Amino acid sequence: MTNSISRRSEIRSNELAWYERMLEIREFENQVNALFASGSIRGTTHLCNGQEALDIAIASLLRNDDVVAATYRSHGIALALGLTPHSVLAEIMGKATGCAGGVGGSMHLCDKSVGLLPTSAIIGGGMPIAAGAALSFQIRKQDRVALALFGDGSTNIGSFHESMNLASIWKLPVIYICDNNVYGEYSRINLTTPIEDLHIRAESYAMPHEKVDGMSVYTLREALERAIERARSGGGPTFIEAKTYRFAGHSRADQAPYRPVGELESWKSRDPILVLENQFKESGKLTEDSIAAKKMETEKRIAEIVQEVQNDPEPLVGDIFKNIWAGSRS
Amino acid sequence: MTNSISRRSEIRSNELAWYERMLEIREFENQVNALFASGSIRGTTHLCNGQEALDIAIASLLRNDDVVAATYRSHGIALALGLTPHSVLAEIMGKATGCAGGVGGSMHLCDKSVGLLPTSAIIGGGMPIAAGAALSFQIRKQDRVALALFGDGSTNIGSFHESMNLASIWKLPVIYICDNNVYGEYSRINLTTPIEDLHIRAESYAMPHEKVDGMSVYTLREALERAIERARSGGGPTFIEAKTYRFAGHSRADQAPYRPVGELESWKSRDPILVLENQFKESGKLTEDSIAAKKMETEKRIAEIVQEVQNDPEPLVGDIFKNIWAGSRS
Amino acid sequence: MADMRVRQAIVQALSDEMSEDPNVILFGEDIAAAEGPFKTSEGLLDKFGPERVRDTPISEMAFTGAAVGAAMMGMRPVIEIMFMEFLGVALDQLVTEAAKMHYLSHGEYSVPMVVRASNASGLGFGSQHSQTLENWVVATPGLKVVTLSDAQSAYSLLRAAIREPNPVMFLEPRILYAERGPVDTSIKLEIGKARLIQGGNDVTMVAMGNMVNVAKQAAKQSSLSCEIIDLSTLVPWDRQTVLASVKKTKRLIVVEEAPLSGGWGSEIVAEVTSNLFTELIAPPIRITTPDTPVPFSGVLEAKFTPAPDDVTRQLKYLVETNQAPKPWWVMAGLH
Amino acid sequence: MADMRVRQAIVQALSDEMSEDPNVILFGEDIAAAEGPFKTSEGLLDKFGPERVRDTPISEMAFTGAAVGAAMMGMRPVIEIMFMEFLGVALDQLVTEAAKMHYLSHGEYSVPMVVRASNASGLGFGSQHSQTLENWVVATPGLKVVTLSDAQSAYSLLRAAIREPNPVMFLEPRILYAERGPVDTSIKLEIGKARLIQGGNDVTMVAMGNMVNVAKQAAKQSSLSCEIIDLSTLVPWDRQTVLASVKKTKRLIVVEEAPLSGGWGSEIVAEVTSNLFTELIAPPIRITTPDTPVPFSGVLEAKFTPAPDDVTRQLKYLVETNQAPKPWWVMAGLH
Ligand SMILES: Cc1ncc(C[n+]2csc(CCOP(=O)(O)OP(=O)(O)O)c2C)c(N)n1
Ligand SMILES: Cc1ncc(C[n+]2csc(CCOP(=O)(O)OP(=O)(O)O)c2C)c(N)n1
Ligand SMILES: [Mg+2]
Ligand SMILES: [Mg+2]
Repeated sequence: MTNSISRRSEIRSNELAWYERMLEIREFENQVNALFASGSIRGTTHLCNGQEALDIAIASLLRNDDVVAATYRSHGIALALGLTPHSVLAEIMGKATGCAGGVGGSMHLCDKSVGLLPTSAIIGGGMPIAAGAALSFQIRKQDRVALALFGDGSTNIGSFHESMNLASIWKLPVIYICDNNVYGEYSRINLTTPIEDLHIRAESYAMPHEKVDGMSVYTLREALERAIERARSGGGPTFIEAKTYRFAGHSRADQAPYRPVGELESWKSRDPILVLENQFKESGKLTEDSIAAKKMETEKRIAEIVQEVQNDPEPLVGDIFKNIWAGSRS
Repeated sequence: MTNSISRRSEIRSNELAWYERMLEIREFENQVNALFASGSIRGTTHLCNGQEALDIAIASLLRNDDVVAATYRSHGIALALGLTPHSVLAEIMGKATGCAGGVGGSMHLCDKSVGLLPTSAIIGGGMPIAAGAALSFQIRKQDRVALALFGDGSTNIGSFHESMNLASIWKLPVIYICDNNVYGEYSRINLTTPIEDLHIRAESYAMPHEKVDGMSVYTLREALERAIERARSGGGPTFIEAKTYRFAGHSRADQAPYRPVGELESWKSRDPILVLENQFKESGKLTEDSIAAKKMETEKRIAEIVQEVQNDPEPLVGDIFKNIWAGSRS
Repeated sequence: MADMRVRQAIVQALSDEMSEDPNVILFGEDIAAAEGPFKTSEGLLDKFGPERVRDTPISEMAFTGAAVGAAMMGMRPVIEIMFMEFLGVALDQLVTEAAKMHYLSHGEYSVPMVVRASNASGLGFGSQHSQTLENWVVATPGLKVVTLSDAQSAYSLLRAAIREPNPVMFLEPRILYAERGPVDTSIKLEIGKARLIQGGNDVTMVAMGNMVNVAKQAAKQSSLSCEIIDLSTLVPWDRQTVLASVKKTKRLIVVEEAPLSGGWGSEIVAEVTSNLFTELIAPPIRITTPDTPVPFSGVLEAKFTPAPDDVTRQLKYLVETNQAPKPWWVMAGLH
Repeated sequence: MADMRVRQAIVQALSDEMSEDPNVILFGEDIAAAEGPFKTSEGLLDKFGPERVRDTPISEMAFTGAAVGAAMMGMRPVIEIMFMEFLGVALDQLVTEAAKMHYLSHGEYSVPMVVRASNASGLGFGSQHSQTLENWVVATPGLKVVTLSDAQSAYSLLRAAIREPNPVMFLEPRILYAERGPVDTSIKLEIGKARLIQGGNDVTMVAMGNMVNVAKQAAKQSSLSCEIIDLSTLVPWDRQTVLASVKKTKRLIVVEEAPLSGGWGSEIVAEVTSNLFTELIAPPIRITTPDTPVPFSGVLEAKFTPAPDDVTRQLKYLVETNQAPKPWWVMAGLH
């Protein structure tokens, strides 16, 4: 049976699954985009096209008992960590079958079984929460790791500063990862932030840091392995800046008119899926044929899931009153 | 007549006044301490003994149309900027004659005529306010400067990070000065902050920064002059870390049992009053006799002021309802 | 008199104030080059230039505080908090600094700033982007709180807020941005004055924001004669208008989008009761949202706010029985 | 049964919970080595060690958020916000994250954390360190709000708060820390249950925090038979107890330290009125602080909160006339 945990195992044990999962995420986002455009999804969505490598690298390395605090832009990390496309799409469409029963929506995904904390729609929201999870691991002498994922623009929020400092002074097993996709909403990072390499901000906290190519799963894994090893062995937190690019607009219908001419195209030439594809082609893991087959399989599978989810039940109106108070029945 | 503005002129025009004002501040704080101990002052007080040099350096350089956003630990900067000991003590004692009419207290001093914004009792409170004042100077093309003063522990609050970044990206004429007196409340800075030189945090904002001996008026003035010149000429913000030491406890009756043995004594050998005294003795500006006379004069004057203020009227109970809404009579 | 969308009325108000007063400046996240996430500053960067219309980093505490400082120097900053929830990272500057600045400076400084924030539910933004959150900014002497309910009030109240010498929290129910309505730019509305939406004799309905529309529809589909008051300013609210109305109708219903527990409506009910106890012929009641987070699902969100039908039912029950009905969600069988 | 100061009762409650449950941890500014700015963690670092009792940097957002994360992993963090105002830089984590976590995780995670904060006036800490600020944390489904009023409730309610599976805002009126009272450590108090302080027939007085004491003194010096209820839990408040009492006395007075406009008392008045309209023989009233910042001066601060005399006067007026008196500050000629 396919569930979050089995999907998580897959990606930890099988390199080809990285590629397949990246295709899945890409196709998933494309379908979300189409569904939003056609009015089948309400509210907002934030796509991760172009940023799949990091999600895959993380999921391929973390254990199920590690935890991830991510953001509104989390379809990718959710799928990578193992959530089924069905449960994620259902949540995005507000269905009873969604991972949060439809009360969360695109910005609020969650699955305790694979350590995905409810994603936060507040910039900086997850950063101290990750530190707190790490604190509990430290106190209980567990070798678990907490990871916070956020964007470039989010390094300007107070919570970033406070959380990094706290994590460092307490030597917490937490990894802060900035997915630098060049934009915060409609603002290019250089318009809001006077430095180019954001990872140097870790110097303010005497925290180890590095910058890494965000388009390459293998390179990302190397950096992550160092950080995870450091965290598990009591060496404290790490800050990683992954240089990547957001192929889609910020949210909803944004067409990103603010991009300099040629920027998108130039980054697309390093599409993380392409990068991995080429590596696998070289090593013989993939052929043109198997690639085409996988792409077709993925499209078909996601199309079916879209169908299924559309037919899924809506939540019951009484669900409004559920899960507000822990430990109470109502 | 002695008022804030004339006292401010004095300190801008006359080097001996620096010394006299430092004596005044020190004696003022000693009396505040005694008054608090005897129950004549309620609430809380935060003394600045040991940190007078910075207050004097700032007041000796800023113009009256510049502004200062400071903290609960502001008796010194208030007196340095020109507020009369009478109006400051009266405020601390909650008298109608206080600079805020007695509704503010020790943590809330203010005098618009010399640019002292209401001091904030919230860590980080004044930092963005200074940026905002600077923004208005920039937009109006005035060559005025805003200055934010805060402690070492305050560099861990989110507002610090956000304000520094904003000031830098907008190139605002603002100067951030950290009075690193080694402690935030009862915690030595190294217990809460994993770096020793706090000024390097400015690197995160591509902001010019320097560290400076906080015990020497002359050295402080040099650093400040560079920063002020930069700000006035459109060069943007500067971050200065002044290394100093808090001779008194944090607040109220704190006896600072947490100090390492010998630390206080070692810093006291570089008492900023002593440092300036020695410089003036060398240059012949002061003699043992004139020093003794000045000290006596100061003690006598402050003692008289204490008497006066104790006899000053309390606010009228109706004052509770005053100055809540701007532009309305009530 | 033009027909405008609410968001256009906001742009117009900003533009008119900026034209008349060079001290008015705007900043916030993506309000300049991108013209605002909800297009509430369309054209303003072009018209007034990058000194006066600025994009900020994602730093609500810093830019809210910057507005405080600029206002103290005599500017009239209008800042945008994209979703009211984001004040949760910056409330300090508004409540603990701005609102107390005049008081703590013994009247020397004032803080003529406006914090615009979109709020409330209805568009599927989920639990962290859909609350009304008036409670964060009430009980704060020195701070005024205003809510628009249509294009005219968007225009006229925003202009008044910008001219106000005190800090103003200006709430904009997001769901109304796209709504159209007539705007007469010569109409002045006052901060602190409620708007009489329609006269009536059976009951006084007090509402704010989008609930004004719900109240109107509910009244329309009922056979009762309802007096509807758009409170407009929550702090300080217009006791005089509300009390005069209830004195006449002898019944009060507050229709509000905040949760039952802790919502602002209780304040209206409490004051009216204390003052008009013997004149009331029915218990004053509140029709609110339930004590739950705002759900995302469209099906659930539609049931989360009281619909006109729900209000009509409550209205009818109250007037017919002169007794308080059960909450609408109980009447509707949701809970 | 020992006599303790309120702050000692807090220490005792923390200590007892920490002894019984290794998941209970404490952090905040200067709560470990210095034992707390108000000595509310005296001896706990020595007893439980530096892993479980920690000093934090001056970073309220980070350490409040860290409590959320630790609680989600099954710890029971109790953090200290030295002055309630400091939540203004960290409110987001409590209201927008912690309170919604159970809901947004479809019930998978819960957040058993306690945020202790000192609040209220009376000690000369000035406008930015003396507010009650309950309004910041009401209207937040998922978050409970509790206030202690004496040593016993400090002890028993704090223990209950730590055992609560939901996030709890635990308010400690600073002026009570030094007050002494008997503490029976075997007494259990429940979150959500009001405490009957004394029975009476003429009027029900509902209060919280230090106003419970003011109500008691006022009742004592009046000749009336007053039933006094310490609400204890503001969210969710004990409707049953309050309604039953008012049903009996037919009159309600809320005594509260929050400002008249926007204070929590209006909620009690509104609910009582809606439910017991025909049984009330006098308008329910609130005795609050005026709509002003908290002044520093001792003379002014003493006049800022209603004194027992003021309350007695209001009480008398209400019961004798069955009409609402003017605010106490008007009666006392202050304004
Ligand atoms: C406190 C807060 N301020 C503003 C926002 C609105 N907002 C949502 S996403 C976003 C941009 C974030 O940019 P970045 O951190 O680079 O992440 P990305 O969206 O590129 O993944 C902003 C400003 C928010 N959600 N929370
Ligand atoms: C937001 C906030 N958190 C905590 C406090 C309590 N507090 C007052 S002074 C202080 C220490 C500040 O240390 P530092 O910045 O070094 O300044 P110093 O007192 O040494 O001048 C703290 C924690 C506060 N006033 N505001
Ligand atoms: Mg980005
Ligand atoms: Mg310090």
